[in-house]
Amino acid sequence: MKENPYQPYVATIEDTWYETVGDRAVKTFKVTLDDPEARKNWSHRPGQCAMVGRLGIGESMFCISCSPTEGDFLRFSVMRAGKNTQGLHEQEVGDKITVRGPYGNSFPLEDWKGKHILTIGGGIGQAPLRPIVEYVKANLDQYAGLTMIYGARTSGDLCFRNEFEEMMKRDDISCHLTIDIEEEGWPYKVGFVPSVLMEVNPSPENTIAITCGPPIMIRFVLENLKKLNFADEQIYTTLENRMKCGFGKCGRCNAGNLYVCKDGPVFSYSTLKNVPEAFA
Amino acid sequence: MNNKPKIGVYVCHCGMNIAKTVDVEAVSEFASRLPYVKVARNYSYMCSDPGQQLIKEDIKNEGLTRVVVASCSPRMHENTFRKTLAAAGLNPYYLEMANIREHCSWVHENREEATAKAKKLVYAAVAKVRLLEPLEEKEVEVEPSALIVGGGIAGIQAALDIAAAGFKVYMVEKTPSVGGKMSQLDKTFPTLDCSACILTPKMVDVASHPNIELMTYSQVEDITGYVGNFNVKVRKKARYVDINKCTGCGACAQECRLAGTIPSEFNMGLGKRAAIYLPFPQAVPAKYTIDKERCLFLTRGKCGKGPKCIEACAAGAINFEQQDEIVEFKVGTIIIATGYELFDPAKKPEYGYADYDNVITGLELERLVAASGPTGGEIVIGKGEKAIVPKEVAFISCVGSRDESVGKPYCSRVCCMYSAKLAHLVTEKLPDANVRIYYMDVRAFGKGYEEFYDRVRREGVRYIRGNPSEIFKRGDKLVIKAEDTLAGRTLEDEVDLVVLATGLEPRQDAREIIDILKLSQSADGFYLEAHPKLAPVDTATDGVYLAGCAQGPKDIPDTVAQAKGAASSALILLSSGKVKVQAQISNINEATCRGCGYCVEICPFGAIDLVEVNRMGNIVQVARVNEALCKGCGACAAGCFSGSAQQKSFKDQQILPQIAVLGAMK
Amino acid sequence: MDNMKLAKEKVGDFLAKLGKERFRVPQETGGSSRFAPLNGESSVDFTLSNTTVPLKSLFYPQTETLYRYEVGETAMKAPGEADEMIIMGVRPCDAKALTIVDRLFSWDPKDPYYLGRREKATIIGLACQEPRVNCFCTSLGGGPASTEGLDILMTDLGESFLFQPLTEKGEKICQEAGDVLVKSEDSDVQAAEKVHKDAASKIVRKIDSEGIPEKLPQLWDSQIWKKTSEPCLGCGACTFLCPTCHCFDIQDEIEGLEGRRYRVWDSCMFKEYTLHTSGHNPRPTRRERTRNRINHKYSYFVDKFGVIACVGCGRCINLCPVNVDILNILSQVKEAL
Amino acid sequence: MADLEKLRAVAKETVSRDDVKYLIGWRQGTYGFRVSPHFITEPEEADKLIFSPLCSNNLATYLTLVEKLPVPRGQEPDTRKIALMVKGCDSRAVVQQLVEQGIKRESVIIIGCPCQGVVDLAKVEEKFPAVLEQVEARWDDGKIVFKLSEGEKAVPREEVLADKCLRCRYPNPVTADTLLWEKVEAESNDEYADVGELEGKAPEERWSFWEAYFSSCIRCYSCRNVCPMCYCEDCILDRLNPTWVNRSNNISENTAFHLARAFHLAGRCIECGECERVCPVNIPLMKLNRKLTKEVREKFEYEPGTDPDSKPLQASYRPNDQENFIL
Amino acid sequence: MSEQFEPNLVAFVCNWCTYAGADLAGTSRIQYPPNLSVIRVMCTGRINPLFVLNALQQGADGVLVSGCHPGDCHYMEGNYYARRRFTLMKDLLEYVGVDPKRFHMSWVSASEGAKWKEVVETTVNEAKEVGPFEQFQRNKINW
Ligand SMILES: Cc1cc2nc3c(=O)[nH]c(=O)nc-3n(C[C@H](O)[C@H](O)[C@H](O)COP(=O)(O)OP(=O)(O)OC[C@H]3O[C@@H](n4cnc5c(N)ncnc54)[C@H](O)[C@@H]3O)c2cc1C
Ligand SMILES: Cc1cc2nc3c(=O)[nH]c(=O)nc-3n(C[C@H](O)[C@H](O)[C@H](O)COP(=O)(O)OP(=O)(O)OC[C@H]3O[C@@H](n4cnc5c(N)ncnc54)[C@H](O)[C@@H]3O)c2cc1C
Ligand code: SF4
Ligand code: SF4
Ligand code: SF4
Ligand code: SF4
Ligand code: SF4
Ligand code: SF4
Repeated sequence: MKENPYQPYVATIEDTWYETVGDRAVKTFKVTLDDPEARKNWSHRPGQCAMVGRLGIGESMFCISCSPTEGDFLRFSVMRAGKNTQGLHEQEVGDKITVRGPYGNSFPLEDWKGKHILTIGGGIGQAPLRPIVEYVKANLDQYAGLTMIYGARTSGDLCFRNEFEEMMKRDDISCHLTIDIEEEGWPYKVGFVPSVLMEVNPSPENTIAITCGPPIMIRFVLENLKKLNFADEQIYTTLENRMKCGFGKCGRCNAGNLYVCKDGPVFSYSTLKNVPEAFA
Repeated sequence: MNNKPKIGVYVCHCGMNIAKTVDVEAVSEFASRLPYVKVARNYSYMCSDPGQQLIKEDIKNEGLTRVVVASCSPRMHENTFRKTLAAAGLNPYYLEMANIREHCSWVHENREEATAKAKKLVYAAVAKVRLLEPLEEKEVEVEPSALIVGGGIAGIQAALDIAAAGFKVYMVEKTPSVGGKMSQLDKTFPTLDCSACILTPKMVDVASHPNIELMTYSQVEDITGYVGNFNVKVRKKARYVDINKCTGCGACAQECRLAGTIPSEFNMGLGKRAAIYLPFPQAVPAKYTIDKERCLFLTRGKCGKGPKCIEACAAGAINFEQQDEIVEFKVGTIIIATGYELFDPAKKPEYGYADYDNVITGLELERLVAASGPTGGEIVIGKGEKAIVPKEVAFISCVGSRDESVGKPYCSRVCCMYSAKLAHLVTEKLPDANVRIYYMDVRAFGKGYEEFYDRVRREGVRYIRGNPSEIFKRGDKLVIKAEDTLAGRTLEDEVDLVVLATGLEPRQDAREIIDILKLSQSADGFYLEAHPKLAPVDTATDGVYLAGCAQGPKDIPDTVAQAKGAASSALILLSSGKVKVQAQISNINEATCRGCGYCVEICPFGAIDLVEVNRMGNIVQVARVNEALCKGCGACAAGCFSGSAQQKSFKDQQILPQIAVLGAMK
Repeated sequence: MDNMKLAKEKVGDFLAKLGKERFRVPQETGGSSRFAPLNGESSVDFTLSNTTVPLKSLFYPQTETLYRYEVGETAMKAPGEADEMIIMGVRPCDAKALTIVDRLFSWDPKDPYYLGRREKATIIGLACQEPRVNCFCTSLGGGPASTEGLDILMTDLGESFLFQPLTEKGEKICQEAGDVLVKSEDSDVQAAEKVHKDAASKIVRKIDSEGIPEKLPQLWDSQIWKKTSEPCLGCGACTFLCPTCHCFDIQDEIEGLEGRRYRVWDSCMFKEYTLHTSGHNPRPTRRERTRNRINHKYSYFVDKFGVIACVGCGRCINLCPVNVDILNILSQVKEAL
Repeated sequence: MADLEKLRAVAKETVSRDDVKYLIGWRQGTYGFRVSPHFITEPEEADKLIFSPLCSNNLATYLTLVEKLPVPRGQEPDTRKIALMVKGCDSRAVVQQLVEQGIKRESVIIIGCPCQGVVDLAKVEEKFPAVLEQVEARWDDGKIVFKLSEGEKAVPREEVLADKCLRCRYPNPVTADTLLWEKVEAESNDEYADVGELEGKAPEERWSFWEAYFSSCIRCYSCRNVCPMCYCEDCILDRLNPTWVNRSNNISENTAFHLARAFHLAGRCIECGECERVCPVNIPLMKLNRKLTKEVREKFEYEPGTDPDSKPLQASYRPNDQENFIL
Repeated sequence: MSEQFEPNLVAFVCNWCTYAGADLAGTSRIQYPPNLSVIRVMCTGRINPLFVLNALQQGADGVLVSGCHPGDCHYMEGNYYARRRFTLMKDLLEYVGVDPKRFHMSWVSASEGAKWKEVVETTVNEAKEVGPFEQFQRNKINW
């Protein structure tokens, strides 16, 4: 990290594409840091975030949606929501953006070795889960298995669809795609993520479940995981409270006495269930 | 999707018109370095075919998504270039023009200064164009029918014209009969045709025309919608007479216990009628109506042993159970022809109208001289023994016209002439009578009017210039105190009859229509036309037109001319069958709207309404724009404190960057 | 080092000797007071009680440029080094507050802007003589003559000020001042102690903070929050002017061809503070926000940094327009089971 | 006058109604001369209600300050009425809110308290500094009587009343469902002397006057939040897209903030003085607001909050509005 | 000091009258100083008075608002609203000490090319008289 933690690195967009379209389109950016020294020193772990911005517009927090196992670049999947994200969406290959980080803790993937990994994502909430998937995929021999459940409102709202379809062809990964309502030509599941979870009916045995998505989805997924007899310690999620600095100064990201930027964003349910504000 | 905008900037030489004063080369070079600009070119005539071709090619080859043309005024060529964009498959509203000719090269001489300013204007256009949004040009279908409110001569004429063109017309008349004021007149100036003779056939046509649905004794309750698609709600008031059964024989009225006791409106209270009545013999439809304010049965629940009218009516048309009926229908256009009212002379107590029976108004005299009137055309004042035939008759003009003291600064345009007409009729009927007219000026501007005025003077009517200051009684006579300003003396004039030429004023109930249609009033209170010269029959609301005295005082020829104008405007709309809706209209962000209703009040076109919406389970009030009514003035946007109302293509977020550029570039 | 004394008529000399431009003193502008550079010839008015805007604004200004850039370029230029400051007339509670905020800003990673200024500042405190009604510093380990965070403690002895240097920085100032300062007598120190004691005895509002940090989390759903927050306006008066509040927002701003990214005070009492872009707000009403303000000061901060983030200056009580009174809330917390 | 028993009785009766959500009045504050808005839902809470010369808060603010939580699906929103105690000036706020359709008349119950003027805390606290015990106050024949621990102290009203009250022309509620006691007489007139004084100065002096204040503003938004007429869900002055005023605190942004705020209140400010009262850095905001109220009254003969049937000033016009400044 | 101060002025004008009037000045080759640049909106009713504040903040030394004469508004009422709004904004600016020479409003119809020139000249000359605007311009702030 830089000496002045507020000063970002300059990065160049190598590639960019739309994951989804519409008002709240999601655009993915693949970027590399300009400074070779910085590139060398940069290291992030799945689950961490970075502050990404455009000079003159502002910066916002995004999770780094790629795993370090993928290469010497960073990926962000940005949903258009307001001023900053709109500014980012305007950027194209070759354009410069600012990046600072990485921030926060990460998924304890080392500790999970030997376990079955189950990710349950909804909408843009798949972004923080993607690095886990990539990481586990790259080290599949070290894990007991990988199951993914991912859903969105419509097929147009699904991020990373191609990647999923690739994975669905593999028999060493179990992958379930779902959308909320029936659509013509949709070959996969239909229904809300929590119900698909019940349908998939994963065994809690030696499994870690990680979920991320809209608050309401998380609430029901947690309920259902309990029904499936997952212990609190087996369940992980990431919080996305509003942040400005990313390193514990600006104040706003706390959920109770937890600073999401430093203590999180990854939390086990056994921690969060005692924090009244966590699911507010 | 908001990809990075790719802007093309095209600087026009306009031959030497621009290039002579502005260094177009430098401007396009400058533009090429501006943010988001992909290409910047200059060319001799951008509006020429090859010029436009240049833009089209760049849109295709360079993938431009926005275009700035720096050339002449957008008032000149905005449409040209919009079409260029459209032809190349780009939304036409992705265009912004920088006016470097009219606002720059033609008004500045110094090349350096002009070039600097041109750069500034181009930069401002670039700053804005980046944020423009695609807009859609919509068309709406027009319902092939018209509503006409008011069945005076104006409404009648308009209805007949539209019906003749083959469109359906709904005519709504408040009173039991069509005809309006004209039906009360005896003869009409300047040709002295008998009013009833020329009007009655038209009234009958209205009632019998297959395309016209006549609703008398009816009132418009509500109108919603917009040009081409108005939804109209009309209340047909209960007449307590089934008009399908009533034969108009009048037996009922003869039997009515109140027969001959109720002052007749038509006869200005000079004659009497029954509680069940036909306003006048030629009324259309010739159907009786029960006056529910007066009818004993309806007011007290009892009429002797039973309503006599019921017994009298052989057709069994009387039905005391009848209720108001609401009918709804759709029309594409509306003509307002609700006419006028007369100034109440009691507001000028010095003329003694309220005190003396022999001070009357012009319209009352019309009834007195009319053969069909209460006196059978005899000019007599008072009744029975006391009745006299006046010998000394004075007219006073401009009563309630051109008079600031009663808030009527305008000229009523008909009083001079109807005074002359009535004076003529008096001398005709009472050859011995001495008739004089007190006047301010005589306005005889119409075709044949000056001639008519001359004729009346030749017939011995005396014109005295001066406004009477007072009228009082001395014995049997009325004394008019006045100053003859031409002779320069004051006089006291003893007369038998004073006729006040009362002015025309807006109807008391004019607000009803204003509230329903959000029409505007001009300072005098009459409905306001869209433009006094160029759009005299139009209103601010598209598809709504004005005819007759509803728009302002006028005589019958003008009324009819305007009615035909309104009918023709309505017909243009009806026969084209489609109407274009503005694209650069306003829109409200319902998420931030605070429901204060400012925009609703402000909108000159009544295009905004407050509606209740569900905001996460809570019911809140927000404003909503009716796209077909909005004309894109943007007044709501500037008046909205919360910034929720925004005009497309002129949004705050599009204008602020322009300001930033113009402010920063010194 | 010995205690020193500054005769009141020599205050001007003292300032001149050390260099006027280095000084920051309490000053009134408009209708309020804050620490600001000495302006021109004006001398210092030490009779002002605690400034409206707390001392923190010198170290952590309301608006602070993080770095500048030229529009379209990527080079970022952080502002230069902080100026040296001698801040004179600081009330002990404000100085103590700095020591609290220090913990946050030196939490890893360190905040270079704040700490840069901290390093270069010397703080000369002034013991309070007339505490205000809502002062309750003594309840939180402070006091009218508390020395925490000060380099020198100054006490008004009538004709002169007693200077008690507390740190190396403080001693250095005394040395630099040379003979403008004179050695104090033992009696002066005794007189000062009396002043301190008298002042402490004038503090009437009190709260026993014992147990509050532990208790607060248990009162999460208590009616206290609803009741005490009902009148709250959701403004920033209590937080902006609290010497220990430190939340900020980061924004970009462009003027002409120059741009900057800056931070600017933000308040947890604003509804936008935690508003998610989705429209979801984890603290949707003033109830949650009031609860967070108290919890943050009296519980979360204690968890993280071991101290209560309040020094009892009473500003939030004085300045709240609708009488949301932190002591009242705290005493309700104490009383609740 | 100020019959507390009646006030409490009416309040009790009102909150007992099924169609009333809560009632807002005043209660003694936690110390000294302070008073706090009092929200009551239970009849017994009415015993704490007061009405005294200390009750400056304009409670009409709370009609528009409610933060509406999402209503869970299947549940009905709570549409019960809110009951509100109002002084003359406060009632003008309610009327102006009605004029702007910000609230619906049938959704509020207005309990009117004819008022003889409330104190300016700064004036009082200067006279009686450092008072911790809760002080009660009452009106007494041109004087304000404070009940201090050392006994009652009567002070002539001119010495302690808020400036707005010394020139108040609407001491009686303009609209009310219940009037608690007889009306009081209004001051004769308001000549806008304070505004006139500043107008009389040279432009540079005027600017340096305002510059000092504007630059000391901390943008805490207290003034805006307390204002009963500033009820935008999303005020443009702290919106970022588009940005009208940057977040940064300096003379440029602060001035823009103040002028825009004042302008948004032109023809709407009902002169309750709350903005000035709440400002923690004592910016004389009424001097700014009143300039516009004065112009609005003189040029457009409009007085906000006095006529529920009027059209808002900035949403109406007269064809003959004066225009002598137009080229 | 040979360099004379050249003020930078921003004008907001309506499409139908003043913009057209300015166009007419152009077609008539009426010459006027180049210090003022125009932002076109459809109607004076669209001009948010806060634009004036913003222009002053962003670097304008003076601002002009111009539209149709009363009664001539293409949208009938827009200029009446504008007149009210700017009456108030003008008073407000003057009251806080912004020189009234920095803000003007005018009625210039589509046929008044010559009047447009006069208005521009007045606006420019008065801004010259009072010099650069510094009171609350953004770039006067030391970041
Ligand atoms: C840990 C974490 C991870 C995230 N990961 C992702 C991800 O992978 N993909 C993704 O799409 N999104 C992610 N988000 C969400 C993302 O940060 C927001 O969508 C983004 O900040 C929206 O910025 P905006 O400027 O577009 O929105 P706006 O809501 O327009 O906000 C505009 C700017 O103003 C600020 N702002 C607005 N009002 C206020 C106020 N009152 N006070 C202070 N500041 C204000 C905002 O913070 C922002 O800087 C993540 C968020 C967090 C915290
Ligand atoms: C004394 C006098 C003498 C005149 N003499 C002459 C003359 O000799 N020659 C001449 O050219 N002109 C003369 N005029 C002028 C002439 O009367 C008018 O030009 C003409 O009547 C205008 O017709 P109109 O249809 O516009 O209005 P009106 O005749 O007033 O008709 C309006 C109709 O609309 C109806 N109406 C009103 N409101 C509603 C509503 N809300 N809903 C439904 N229906 C409604 C009314 O009941 C009425 O039937 C004279 C006027 C007066 C007063
Ligand atoms: S003026 Fe603005 S806030 Fe008010 S109702 Fe209209 S759109 Fe909504
Ligand atoms: S507690 Fe008081 S000062 Fe703080 S936000 Fe609420 S109203 Fe403002
Ligand atoms: S919380 Fe209140 S009393 Fe405590 S330090 Fe902050 S302002 Fe002072
Ligand atoms: S209350 Fe005072 S300090 Fe706060 S924003 Fe308003 S004027 Fe500024
Ligand atoms: S601006 Fe101030 S005085 Fe006017 S209504 Fe709002 S709070 Fe009251
Ligand atoms: S200042 Fe204006 S935008 Fe902000 S809340 Fe008040 S009225 Fe609304």
